[in-house]
Amino acid sequence: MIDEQETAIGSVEEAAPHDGAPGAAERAQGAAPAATGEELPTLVLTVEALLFLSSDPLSPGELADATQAGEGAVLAALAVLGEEYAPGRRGIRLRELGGGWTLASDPASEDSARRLFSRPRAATLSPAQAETLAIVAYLQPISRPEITRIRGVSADSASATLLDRGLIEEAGHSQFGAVLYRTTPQFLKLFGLRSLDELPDIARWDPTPEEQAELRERLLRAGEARAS
Amino acid sequence: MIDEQETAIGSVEEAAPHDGAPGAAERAQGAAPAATGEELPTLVLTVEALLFLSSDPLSPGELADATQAGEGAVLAALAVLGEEYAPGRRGIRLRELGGGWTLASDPASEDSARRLFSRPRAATLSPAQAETLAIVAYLQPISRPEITRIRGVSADSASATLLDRGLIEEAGHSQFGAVLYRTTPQFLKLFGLRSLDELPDIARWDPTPEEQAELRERLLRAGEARAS
Amino acid sequence: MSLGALELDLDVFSGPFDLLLTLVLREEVDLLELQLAEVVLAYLDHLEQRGELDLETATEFIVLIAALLELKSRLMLSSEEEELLDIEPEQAAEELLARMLDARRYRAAATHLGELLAGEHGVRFRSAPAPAHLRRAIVHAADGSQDPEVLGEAMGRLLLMPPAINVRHISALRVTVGERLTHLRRLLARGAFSFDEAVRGADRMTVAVTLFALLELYKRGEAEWDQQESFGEIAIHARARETGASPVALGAAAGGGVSG
Repeated sequence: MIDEQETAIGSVEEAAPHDGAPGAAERAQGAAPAATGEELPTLVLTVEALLFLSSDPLSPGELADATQAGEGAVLAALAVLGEEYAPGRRGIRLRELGGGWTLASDPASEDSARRLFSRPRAATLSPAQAETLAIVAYLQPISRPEITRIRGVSADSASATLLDRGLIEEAGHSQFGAVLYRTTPQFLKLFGLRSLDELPDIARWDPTPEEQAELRERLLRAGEARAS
Repeated sequence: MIDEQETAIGSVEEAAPHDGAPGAAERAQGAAPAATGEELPTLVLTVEALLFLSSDPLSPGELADATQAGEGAVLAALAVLGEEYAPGRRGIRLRELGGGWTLASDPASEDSARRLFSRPRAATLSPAQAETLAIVAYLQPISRPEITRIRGVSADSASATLLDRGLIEEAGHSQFGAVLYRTTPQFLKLFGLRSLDELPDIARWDPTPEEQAELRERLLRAGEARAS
Repeated sequence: MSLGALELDLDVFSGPFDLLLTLVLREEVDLLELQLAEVVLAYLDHLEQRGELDLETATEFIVLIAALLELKSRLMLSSEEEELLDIEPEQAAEELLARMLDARRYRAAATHLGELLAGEHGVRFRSAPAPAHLRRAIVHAADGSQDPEVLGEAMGRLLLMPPAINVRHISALRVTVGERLTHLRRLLARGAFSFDEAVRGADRMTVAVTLFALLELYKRGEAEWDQQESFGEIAIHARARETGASPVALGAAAGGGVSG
């Protein structure tokens, strides 16, 4: 597969020098200037090309370094692209994910994409995996024993799967030598998050004081029953 | 190649009438002066998304199967895209290669792309990637099912990343039809090895050196024990 | 017949029993949702259809289903139940409450993540190798940047046999009086010893079986013992056959010597 790709790109390279004239001709002959609309500034085109080439989201800083433009200019270019790729306008969308910008397919094409690529998109998470991921996302960096303590069940196989799927990664060791985990940029990307700050406050899922009081009452009664 | 492209577009013009509404709508839009706000027909958006997602060129037949549209309609959609991606209009180009269509970055962005890709990246391998790469390096050629058996967990995402990073590549098929993997010359360079013979001797990390069984067999045994 | 032939059709799972076990151990099937009684019934049906009872398979089934039951009961209680028994009810309740709140929060957060992921359904990213001519530049920049030792280490990790799943407390049923007899005789051959030494590190079932074995040795006249006070140490020594003296008297004498 790689070989084909290389050959293909090789031939493109060779063809490239000839491109100039026909391209211009095409532009002149092809669509009337009005339809083409304004030409996009070079920086916008370059940023678009870089986003297309990179499989990871690119930060404005990275784009600025690569294009040797200022970050302000890059942000302006991204804004122009944002309009070009406004939802519904193209089959591709511009998304801000995981601390950078990336191109992604419009979900409207999913049925066709599934027919074309036999490999399904990332599978859903099992409850154990989702719970483990939630604990890592909120408490990172966190060690496996800690995850186990919170879940009350071993998180070994769930964390192994999450590691394998690139949603979490190792982040050094705790003072007791246990491996620590954190979420990856891939996690943000797949879950449509710009950054971890977009996760809602965990307190949002706290039970009401009344519920807590009732729970405590029930537990106390159970405890006394057992102690007696 | 450009000629071919033009031919294709020409034939699309012919095909367009069969296409009915979308083609007509498109032409009507083409006449509209404003560049912004024009809506491309759904089929064009879907074809664009598929071309974006695929790393290999797609033939009109493949696109027609995936979108469940007629080949004429697909050719018309490609023609519209050909205009959208006319040289100089975008940072991405639509190219016809070996009977298929593919999106590629505009050569004008090459210098920036080079800077982007040569930036020092946090290139460390995740444990899953290191394991998968080690298995391929020591046992090549080896099939994905076998890698999975040795690891005891799926190696799909890890091997996809390694393929993506050009560290491993496909090397034909096993007698059972599974894709085989081997390491690439790039792998050797990245690890500073002159040949595979220079891979470190496993004896240093071998937990049970007294055992005499073949490496592959022992890995499979340990993997199965892990998975069970 | 092996357990692999046992096909299940349950609410949460349908397929072979072996696979169910694997999925449970990998947490892909939630044990809490699994009605183990259904599994047992399916097994009994299976036996009935077969019309024969293979003892070995039946034993295997009982051990496995017992392990599942125990696992499930632990899930339903709390993993550190023993600790909780030692503290005051109020404290235990607070501790449990804190844990339940935590578990509840993260379960809700997990649901939220599930929704986020579902919301991204159909969003795909392009994943293609960088074009060859660009890749060449990358390779050059990164030449020799990776340490091959990483690969050796990874192989070492993969060669490591995982510890066997610990079902010692369940398979303890397999400890036989015969085995414990052999064990005690071996100790006796070396001289006097205490019961604690004979069962050091053993589980409760083994301790019980060892006690039976000791009674058996006494009955056969091979050993005798002495215990100074209830719950005190039990000193065991070989019976001096030739003398035929009263076991109690001899025991008391020897006990003094051993108790140090």
